Amino acid sequence: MSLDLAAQAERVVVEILDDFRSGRHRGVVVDSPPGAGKSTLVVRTAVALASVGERLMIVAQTNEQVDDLTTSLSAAVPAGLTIGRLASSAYVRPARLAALANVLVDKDVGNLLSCEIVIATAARWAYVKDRCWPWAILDEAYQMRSDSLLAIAARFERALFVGDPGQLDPFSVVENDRWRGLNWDPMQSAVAGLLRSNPDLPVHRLPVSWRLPASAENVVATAFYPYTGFRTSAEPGDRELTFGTRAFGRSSVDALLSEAAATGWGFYELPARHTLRTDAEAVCAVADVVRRFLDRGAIARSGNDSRPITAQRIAVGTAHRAQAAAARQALFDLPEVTVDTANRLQGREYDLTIVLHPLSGRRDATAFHLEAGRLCVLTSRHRQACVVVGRVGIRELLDAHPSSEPVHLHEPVKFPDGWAANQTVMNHLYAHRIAA
Amino acid sequence: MSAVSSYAKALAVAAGRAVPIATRRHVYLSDRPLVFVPLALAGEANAPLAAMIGTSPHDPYMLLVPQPRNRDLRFGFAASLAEVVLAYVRSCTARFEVVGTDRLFLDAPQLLVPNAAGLGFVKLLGRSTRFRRTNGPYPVPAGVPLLGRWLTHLGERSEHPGSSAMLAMTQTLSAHWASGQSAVEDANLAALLGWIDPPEGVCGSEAALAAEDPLVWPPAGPSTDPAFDNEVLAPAIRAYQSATPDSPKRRRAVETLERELRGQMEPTWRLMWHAIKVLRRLPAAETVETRWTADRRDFSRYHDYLSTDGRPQARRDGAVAAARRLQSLEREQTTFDAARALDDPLVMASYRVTGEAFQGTVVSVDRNRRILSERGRRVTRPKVVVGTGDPVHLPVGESLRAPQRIKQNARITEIARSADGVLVTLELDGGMGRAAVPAPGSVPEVGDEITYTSVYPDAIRSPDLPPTDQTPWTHGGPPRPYVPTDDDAREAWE
Amino acid sequence: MVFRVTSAAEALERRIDELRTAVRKAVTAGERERAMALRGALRRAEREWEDALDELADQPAVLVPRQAGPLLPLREQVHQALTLLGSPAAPKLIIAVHEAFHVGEMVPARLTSLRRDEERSFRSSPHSRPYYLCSALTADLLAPARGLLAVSTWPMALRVIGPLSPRVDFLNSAIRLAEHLDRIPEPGPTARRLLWRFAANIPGGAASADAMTPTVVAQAAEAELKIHRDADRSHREAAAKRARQLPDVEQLFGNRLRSISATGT
Amino acid sequence: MDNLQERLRHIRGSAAEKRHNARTVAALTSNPGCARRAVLDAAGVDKDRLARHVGFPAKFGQSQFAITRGNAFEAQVKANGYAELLRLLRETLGLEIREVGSTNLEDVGGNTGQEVRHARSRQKLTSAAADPNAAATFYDHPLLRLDVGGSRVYLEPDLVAFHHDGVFHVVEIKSFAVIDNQADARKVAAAATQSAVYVLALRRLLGDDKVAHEVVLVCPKDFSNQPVATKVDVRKQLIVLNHQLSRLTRIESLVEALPPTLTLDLAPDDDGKFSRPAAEVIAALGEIEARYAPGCLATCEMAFFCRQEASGCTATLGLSVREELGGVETVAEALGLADGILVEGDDQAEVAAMLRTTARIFGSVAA
Repeated sequence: MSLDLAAQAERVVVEILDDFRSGRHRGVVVDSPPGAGKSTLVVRTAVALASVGERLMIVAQTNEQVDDLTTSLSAAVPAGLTIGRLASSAYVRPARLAALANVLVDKDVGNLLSCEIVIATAARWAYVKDRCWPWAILDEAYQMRSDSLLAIAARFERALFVGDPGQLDPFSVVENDRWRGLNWDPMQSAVAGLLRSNPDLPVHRLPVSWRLPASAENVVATAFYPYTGFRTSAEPGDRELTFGTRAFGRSSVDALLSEAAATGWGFYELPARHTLRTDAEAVCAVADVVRRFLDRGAIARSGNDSRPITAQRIAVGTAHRAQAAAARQALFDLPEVTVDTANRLQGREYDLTIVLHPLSGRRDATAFHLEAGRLCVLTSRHRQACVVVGRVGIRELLDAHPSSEPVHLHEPVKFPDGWAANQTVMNHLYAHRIAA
Repeated sequence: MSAVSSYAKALAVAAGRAVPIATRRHVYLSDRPLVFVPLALAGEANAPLAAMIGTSPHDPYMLLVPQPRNRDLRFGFAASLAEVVLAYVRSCTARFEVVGTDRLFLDAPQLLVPNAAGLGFVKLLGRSTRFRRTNGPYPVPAGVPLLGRWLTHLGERSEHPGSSAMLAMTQTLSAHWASGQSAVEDANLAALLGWIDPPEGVCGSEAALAAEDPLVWPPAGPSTDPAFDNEVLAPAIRAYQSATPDSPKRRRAVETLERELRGQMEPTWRLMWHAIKVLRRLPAAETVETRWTADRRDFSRYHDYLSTDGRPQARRDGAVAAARRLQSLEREQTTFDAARALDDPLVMASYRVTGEAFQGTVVSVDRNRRILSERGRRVTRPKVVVGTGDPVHLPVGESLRAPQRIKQNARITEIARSADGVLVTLELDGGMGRAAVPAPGSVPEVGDEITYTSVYPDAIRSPDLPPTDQTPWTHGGPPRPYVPTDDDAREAWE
Repeated sequence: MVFRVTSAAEALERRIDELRTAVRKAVTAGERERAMALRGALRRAEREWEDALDELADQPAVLVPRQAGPLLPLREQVHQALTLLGSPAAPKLIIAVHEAFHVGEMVPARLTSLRRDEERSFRSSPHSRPYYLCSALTADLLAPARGLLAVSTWPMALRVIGPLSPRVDFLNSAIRLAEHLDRIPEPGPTARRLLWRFAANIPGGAASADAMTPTVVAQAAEAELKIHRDADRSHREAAAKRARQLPDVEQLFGNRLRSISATGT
Repeated sequence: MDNLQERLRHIRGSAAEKRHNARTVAALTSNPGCARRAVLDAAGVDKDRLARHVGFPAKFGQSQFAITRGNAFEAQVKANGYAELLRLLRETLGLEIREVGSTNLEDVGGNTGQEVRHARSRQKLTSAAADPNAAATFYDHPLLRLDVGGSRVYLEPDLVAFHHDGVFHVVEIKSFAVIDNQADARKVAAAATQSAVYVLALRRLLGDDKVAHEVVLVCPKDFSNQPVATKVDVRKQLIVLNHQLSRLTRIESLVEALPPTLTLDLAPDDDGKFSRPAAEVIAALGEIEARYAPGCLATCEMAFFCRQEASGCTATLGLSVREELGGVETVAEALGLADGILVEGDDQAEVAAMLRTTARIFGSVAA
């Protein structure tokens, strides 16, 4: 990768740290495109503060995120510092945490006050009372809903909000427009609300994605980060996908694999048909592709480091839970392969992702299926290649989609537009399509 | 739309009449609901034109505004509406019980409007009247500001899932019946009832089609039929306008308006009571009473508030108010969805179709099974195996409940699929009494028909939020407390 | 006798209802011609009905007693209002001014026909009246400016409307209204409300209706006026020069036929 | 292309062409998948009259109260030298005090011909863009032009405001109320799309950078007549419009697919009565495929006809219902598969299974 990119990224990180630590602003926002070193930034900031004796709290959204952060923090903090992992009573401490000497796990925040760093989920923090930390870091802040920020805002004096604006918005089981247009609309994301109430807060952007291959830079940036964009650290040729074995015969799946290997993208196009969400044929195709990658002994090279792609390094992404369940069934013999919905794949990274296109086999698109964040998550988890499986007719579906979205006054327009993003991605995939 | 209700719609098309999607009535129906059929003048911001209102099908009050653009006439309308509504509210406060320290009225107002637009009309009418003053500049008749507060209260209450304080008839009906037409057309009360209870010898689709003819079935409002506006209303209003006050001409103009507008509202009025009759045929669901108690509690609380503080509701929710409201709405939504399913096998059916619940027969029971708990104590954990033909899409480890034994937790320990169905093994916990052996009847028996669902009302607690005057900087800081101003009272309504 | 009239009235009433329904049927079915014919019948029936009932009515409808006071002919009233405003104005404003300072109502419909009557009278016998209520002219084409009335005796430059003129005239009128309110002893609420409508739209005009004082309104208007005045004047005078070359009738009522050197601004 | 125009003229028949306007152009985005609507609009067919002739008149007439109110409100905010608008735009756009110049483009010296008006509007607007200092600020009812699928469409925004920074803003005046800063989201959406059409036309005339993507929406405030101005970002609407306009080229292929003799001529006789038998017209319409959805009822004159035509199809029950029924085309088929009367094709196996399960479970509890 080019050094100036690294330097540029480093410069931004330093600016962020200065901006935050200067105490000039109560809040500093950091937008991070996929794999741009969000967690690294969180850990680095935490260590920087903790090692000069500052006390801070860290907020993440899911227990898994919290445990991930705890693990990497525990490895990063200088000796003598301890990390307090605040948990709910239902929480069972995973093995990987049990091993860590400098991590205290407790239900009661009172027992963790000796820790320089206390970390917990937003939900857990909401039940901490009458304590206040001088510093806070909120991770995955775009997945957090504005009202849950309201519940914990009194716990800190100033905070660093880190997150990926391109990912899925938080949602609610309630449909109600009464708060539309209010700066503090509780249904919006924490960051969106924060910035509407505090428009002068500095917003930084991590400029470089360390995860995505060069082949993903253009399409992902134009589709999902239209006004900001980003660069990939990997340059053409930095990443390479090869196979230990040669193709068996001349099957379309092998054609797909070589397209993916050559370009980093593949669109496996099944014949047109209107199907249920759990389109057995499509699910089958997804499973076949996964298997073939493994059978062919796919090897991922990144820079000078080459490793065979194991099942753990492969993810299957879907829109609906039912689809994930069906795919898991189809891959029952490969439990190491991650099979999940976009919501749960947020923030994860793999060598290969195989995606069941949210619009595959549908007769019409709903806001859910068009949501830009969903497609963004699905098409930006990979280091090497992303293969999308879908049926003929998605483009026609998009073209025929009636745009009947209501417009609410004083509500900032959210970009990218899901429909437009889908168009962009589809046009891109079309150049990589292999007919099943 | 669930798989079941969609399938029911298909059945309705074939059957030529609506198909029930509920075996119970999931809303409360007062013995004397206040039925309200409002009309508004096209093109204006919620300008009342006329209304029929009352608690008995036979003697509705009729209110009208001969010149809806005239501010005073509008407030005149609001004033007479206030008389009716406030009297009704008062009538609900006759009897009360005392729960703990506070007073709980045994009755509460229930306002029934034809459709969702009707709900909107009530909310806006509340908004346009609650800030008024009966003194100072631009005074309005007594009762108007109070009307505004109550209408706003009912409007806000109606947003709470499971509340029956104010219902839109079309929504209530389509929650219990699937018609053979789309949701768009279901918004037409006459058409929807045409499917649910068509006249003798007419099939639903015909009845619905007839219902779309504004001459036969005038729109249920608040907006009127444009042709009526242009051909009847406009000339009538002009006649009123041009006639000199108190002249016979003007009296006749008013008579004409009254006759014509009555003609526009009466059919809907009859439909509303027809719909009520149809709904009464359904037995109330188990938890309806509980939810209505919540409505009564809220009503009692607000009634007390008015007698103490009584300032009008704010224009918009502040940050804390909004978050708090969202919390309770979400809580109520999940509870309501679950409760409906537990109360009503036909509602439960849609969860069975999606595999979140299943119905089957108990094939084996290990009644007195005891195991060591994490704390090392021996505890009773019976195991039952249920065989079902339903699709089961539940993971092992999921906790389920059976409607009949809602206190008893049942955790899935094993799922065995075979050609002739699914065998689900469940470990029971709780609801079996103190003794070492489960109390009689507390564990299902072999051969029992039983339903288990992953969707059940659970104690959802939500965290405390800061007090309003401590709204944090992230949400714009503490708002300025609302102080009524002359401008609120002035706000030209013309 | 009376009985016969009532029954007649009732018969008519029934017929009216039928006709109404018929009209709406036709409209809904989109049968325009039919609807039109039926409407005619309906209006006739309604008229008959009114008459029938008038006979019934114990006494004829009494007219509301108007406050006494000399009722000037319409053109005089309009002239009054325009003179007060001192610049070309639209009928709506003229009526508002009239109602603010004079008794008796002005009928908008008659106002629209007024300009045509004036033009006819001028064409038949030019310059026979002391003044005519004429058009304001657009500066570029010297065509009649939409819906603006002016007075023939005003200087041409005042009667042509350049790009800035609508605002300038608005501010001028505001000043003159304010001064007038100061002059007259007891300005009524209508008069104050009229001035408020101006003040509300002038920077620094008045904080609220109650806080408004004519002097401040005038000053605020003057302050903004300073910024536009010169540019507007040069526009108008240039245009006026061109306008004076028009035949008399067109100088008053504008040219619709050809466009004189339309220099876009 | 000429050939295409010829075909379209033949489809329209003897009737005068019904030109596009801002509303119909906006409607291109409301059901872009409908070939029938695409062809009828391209051919300039009077859909309202057609629908009446075949016995399914459109049901969205407008109340004169709404119309009167609309006109009155626009007149009011523009009255007295744009007094109210000026105050609002000084606040929302930060106009300077000196920016008050106005040009009324409703007519050209009494001439209201479209060509003349458009020429004048174009000349005024372009010269303003070229020389901001000499420019006026308000351009009242300019007549713009947009190429829609090869035909010229005239568009007339309520007002275009020119800001000293050299950018034009479309100002849309609507009479629906903004109450406590909220308004009917559908009406706002419609206004936004309509304004986006104007923005598009202006941008094609003056260049993208010259026309703001934020339009100013002026509505009555709360329950009063006082106007309030709100900026509305129409970038999304612009994306969709651009896309759908670029897709209009497909009309050619749509028309080619139709029988060459196809016409919707209603054959008016000497005294204007339509002599063509409805049955014939219906048959002709049947040749052009429609894509009915309940949403059409609110937006398309032909909707009631298409609904009738589509009766028995799952689409008439709503798109979500159709999906829940496995995307099966007709109700009969769905039910047939559900109770196993119909033999399913391999491609229907899953749908059939799902429907059977639903039927069984429903049957097991429904009395």
